Amino acid sequence: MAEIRTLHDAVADLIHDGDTLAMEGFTHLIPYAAAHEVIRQSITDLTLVRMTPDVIYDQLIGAGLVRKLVFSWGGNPGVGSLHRFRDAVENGWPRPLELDEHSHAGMANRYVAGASRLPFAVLRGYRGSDLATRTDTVSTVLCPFTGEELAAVAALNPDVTVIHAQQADPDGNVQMWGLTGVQKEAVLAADRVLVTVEEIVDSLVPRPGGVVLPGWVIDAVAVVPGGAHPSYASGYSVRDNDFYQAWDPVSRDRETFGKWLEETVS
Amino acid sequence: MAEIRTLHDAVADLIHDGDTLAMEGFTHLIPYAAAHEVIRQSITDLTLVRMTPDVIYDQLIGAGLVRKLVFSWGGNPGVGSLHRFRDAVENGWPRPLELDEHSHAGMANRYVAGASRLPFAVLRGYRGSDLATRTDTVSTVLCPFTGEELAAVAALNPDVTVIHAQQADPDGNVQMWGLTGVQKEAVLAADRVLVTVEEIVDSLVPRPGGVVLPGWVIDAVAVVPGGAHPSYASGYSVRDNDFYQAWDPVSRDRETFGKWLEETVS
Amino acid sequence: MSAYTGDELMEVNAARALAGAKTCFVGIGLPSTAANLARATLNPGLVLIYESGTIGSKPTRLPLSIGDGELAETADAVVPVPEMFNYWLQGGRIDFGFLGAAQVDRFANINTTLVDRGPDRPAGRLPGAGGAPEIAANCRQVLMVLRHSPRNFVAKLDFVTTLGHGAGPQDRKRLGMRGAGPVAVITDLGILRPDPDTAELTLTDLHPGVSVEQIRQATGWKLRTAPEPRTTAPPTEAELTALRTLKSAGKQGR
Amino acid sequence: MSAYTGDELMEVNAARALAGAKTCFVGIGLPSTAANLARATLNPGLVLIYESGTIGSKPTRLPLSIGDGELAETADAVVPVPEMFNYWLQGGRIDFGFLGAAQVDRFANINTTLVDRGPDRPAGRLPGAGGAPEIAANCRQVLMVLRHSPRNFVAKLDFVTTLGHGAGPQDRKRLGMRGAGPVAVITDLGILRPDPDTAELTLTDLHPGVSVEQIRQATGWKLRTAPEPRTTAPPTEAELTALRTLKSAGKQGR
Repeated sequence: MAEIRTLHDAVADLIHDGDTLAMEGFTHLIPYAAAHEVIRQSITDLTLVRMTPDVIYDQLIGAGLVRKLVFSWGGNPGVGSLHRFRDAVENGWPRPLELDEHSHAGMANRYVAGASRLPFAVLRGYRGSDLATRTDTVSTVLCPFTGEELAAVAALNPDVTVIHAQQADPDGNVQMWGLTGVQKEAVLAADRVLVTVEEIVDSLVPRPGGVVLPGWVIDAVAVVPGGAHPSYASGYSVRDNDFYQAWDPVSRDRETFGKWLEETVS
Repeated sequence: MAEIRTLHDAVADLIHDGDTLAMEGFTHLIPYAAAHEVIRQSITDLTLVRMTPDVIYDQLIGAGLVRKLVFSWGGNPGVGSLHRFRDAVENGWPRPLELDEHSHAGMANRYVAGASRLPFAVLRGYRGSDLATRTDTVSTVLCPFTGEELAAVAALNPDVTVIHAQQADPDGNVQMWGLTGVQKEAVLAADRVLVTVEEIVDSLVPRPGGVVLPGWVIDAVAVVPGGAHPSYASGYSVRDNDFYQAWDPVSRDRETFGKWLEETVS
Repeated sequence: MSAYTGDELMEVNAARALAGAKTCFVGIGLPSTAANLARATLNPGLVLIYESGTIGSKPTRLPLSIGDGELAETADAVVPVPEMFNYWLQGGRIDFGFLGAAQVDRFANINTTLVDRGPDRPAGRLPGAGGAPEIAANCRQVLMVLRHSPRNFVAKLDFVTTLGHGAGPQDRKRLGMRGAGPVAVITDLGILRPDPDTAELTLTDLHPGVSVEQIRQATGWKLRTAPEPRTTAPPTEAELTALRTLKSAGKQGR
Repeated sequence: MSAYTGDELMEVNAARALAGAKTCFVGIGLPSTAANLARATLNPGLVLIYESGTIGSKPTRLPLSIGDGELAETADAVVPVPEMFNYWLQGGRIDFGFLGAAQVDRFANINTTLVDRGPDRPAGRLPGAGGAPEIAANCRQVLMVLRHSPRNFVAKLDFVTTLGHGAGPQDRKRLGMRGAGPVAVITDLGILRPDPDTAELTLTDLHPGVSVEQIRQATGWKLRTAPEPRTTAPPTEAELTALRTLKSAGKQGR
């Protein structure tokens, strides 16, 4: 059953040096506040997993906490490059970054296999792409009925998954709505789960498009209003597109980024 | 784009002798009215697919229209046996019934593979069960990453799927809510789709737990208020448990069943 | 103390087996009665999960089917059936699976598919597997509840629908099954549990007033008995009241 | 008639390529501009599908990201991301996939992963694949839109992220891909289409005022030209107004 905890304590107890950590949210409900707490606590040597490692992972990578990235699209959506990500890949700064690179369909199915506690998933994908030649988590299987060859991807089972949701109740049951991406799969694939929420309500009222995660699949809930900023929480905030635009010059330069980190996160 | 049609015309155009036909609905939203129209039109030599071929398929089997049944649990829920199903299996009356028999997990995954247009799906299932020895739609695959052996089930792609839903809009977009079972998968796995609905509304208002199927994956929508009786449509009717109880004596005897068929359906 | 029936003994003891359980995947019929009684008595926090897709149902009366409206309306979450089987059951999220059976053998293997009725008659057709094979494979532990008779407790199953312990303690491991399998079979006469060394079902508990001999007579194989079989506590007034309330509400609901 | 830019020529012609399309899987950036312009002009019934899970989005302004709130709020249905990729895209439900690219080669293969910047510099890192490999594999047809330059239209890709036509017309079939692959590459100078016999991209349309020579100069391989290349119709007043309205609404929305 989920405990309601402070963000500091939940992060300290659930996320450790060397962990494989997934922070999911497909543009919507991205758990920025939890990522900043990871930076404040200097939890390092992380393997980060995320379909779209946008600005949130640019910050963690720039802070030097990341050893490896498992992903399928690494950009600042609608703006351009992730400069801290590029600097790490291209120049090894502040440290080299190992990549396990996939397509979206592959990553989504890796989470599905993880949530289903299967060792792999099958899809029509990766054909003719050089992606499959650079990873050991893509292979092939033959259909035992038709003989057709299909792609296989290895399951993803993070040590910890962190998501942001709109509401929890006092028992730690959580509801999110709007674009819910791959969060249910990322939660159910993980060994440990932290959910930050906009607020605790007396009881969850089912919403159109609502996804409810029972408290007994969650380890800790932390109340962090605005915890998805500059991403958004439908019904609570709107996406701060200006922040994403402004991130480009901040992140382009190592020193400017360092100053931002010091002033904003620490 | 879905056309709004009469039940008679939609069934006549979409369902043909010899088809593989799935009528889904997990206790809730079972498309009884469409099944009765199939009986009235004497569409025969059907391969019927359904996880829980309860009273609806007992009626089609007893009417002599069914060549083969693909299923995972054939009973009258909470009451007992399906006597027309048993009579067909045990005595070949009114005609022999071929079986392709699975577990629920296997059937659900067969639909998932069908909707995903994959030839098979993988699960932890069927181990140590005699089920796998009596069907050619269960096999095994080896995980290319771990070497573990897992069950594989062949995709189900019905010629036609029929479901019942609460509402459609004038463009044939459909919304159902409550227990939605395996209906989305059964629809997306099929070549042709008929949806009966309680009513047409001006526009669909998203509901908690609502599943929307866009009109462009549906061939025809027919308005049939109460079309799920004795099953139910959440928000419109309740399950007629008395009917299910009363079905036991009706179906136990060939003649009584024949009389019921003549008086009620024809 | 009220009088009680054998069925009530079975139902009360089946409910008691869920003391301390967090989550239970509930089959319809006797397992549903037991799980709802557990919620009404010793385990109000028990999360009931039905294969129709409901997680955390809190019905006030016994559902007739696994798809009764009240199961969905009172649930914490309703999920599609494929998700239920893949993420929740196969995902290893569920403590107890609670199953009925038509036939069970000495290793708690289950038949719900067909029964042999002799050389001159066709096999009798039963409903089939439903969710049972994967419930038994993937829940952490499995409970079973059925009436005790030589017709149900057989030396050899006519069909193995669902693997319990196979032919002994190694079989589940050999087949890569992750749950512990059946841990108790609760009947109207007593409780059988697998021997820790052989996995063979052994009589460990008798209901009040039932003799070992009576249970042996009702079992189709030579039933072994624990060195000192216990006697189950008689149903309490509270248990009986809760059970009867659930059942009569169920009947009125129809 | 207003003056118009090369980008506007590209965007207007990209939108026109969606005439008659029923459903379009939309990448962010230029493809999203084109698809929204198509909805605002010649194809108001076009169903826009974004990989964030929205089916039938009807945004009134250009979204900055594929996850903008308006895409979900105006959608006919919002589905989980795995469902989008498995049931809808892989399920073969979608007519057109609309992709951008950093590099494209003569067989319309796509690189969005990395660019070689010479022996003394590390490869330049791009965002990566996103949904493109499976969009190109599983949509019935693929459209591409990108600016025309020798840097983008290259003789050899530095990395094959997404297969277009491989090395010729047999490759998609050999790999068991079900969609037809790229059918048009729309640029700010004209339109290239695969030759029906060789699958090689061939210049079939020039935008008004653009010469064949100019396009050849902007292409990194020896570009073949159709026997009688057409000239695209200039943007209409209605197209330009709709395009500029969409864009300025998008900017205001930030």
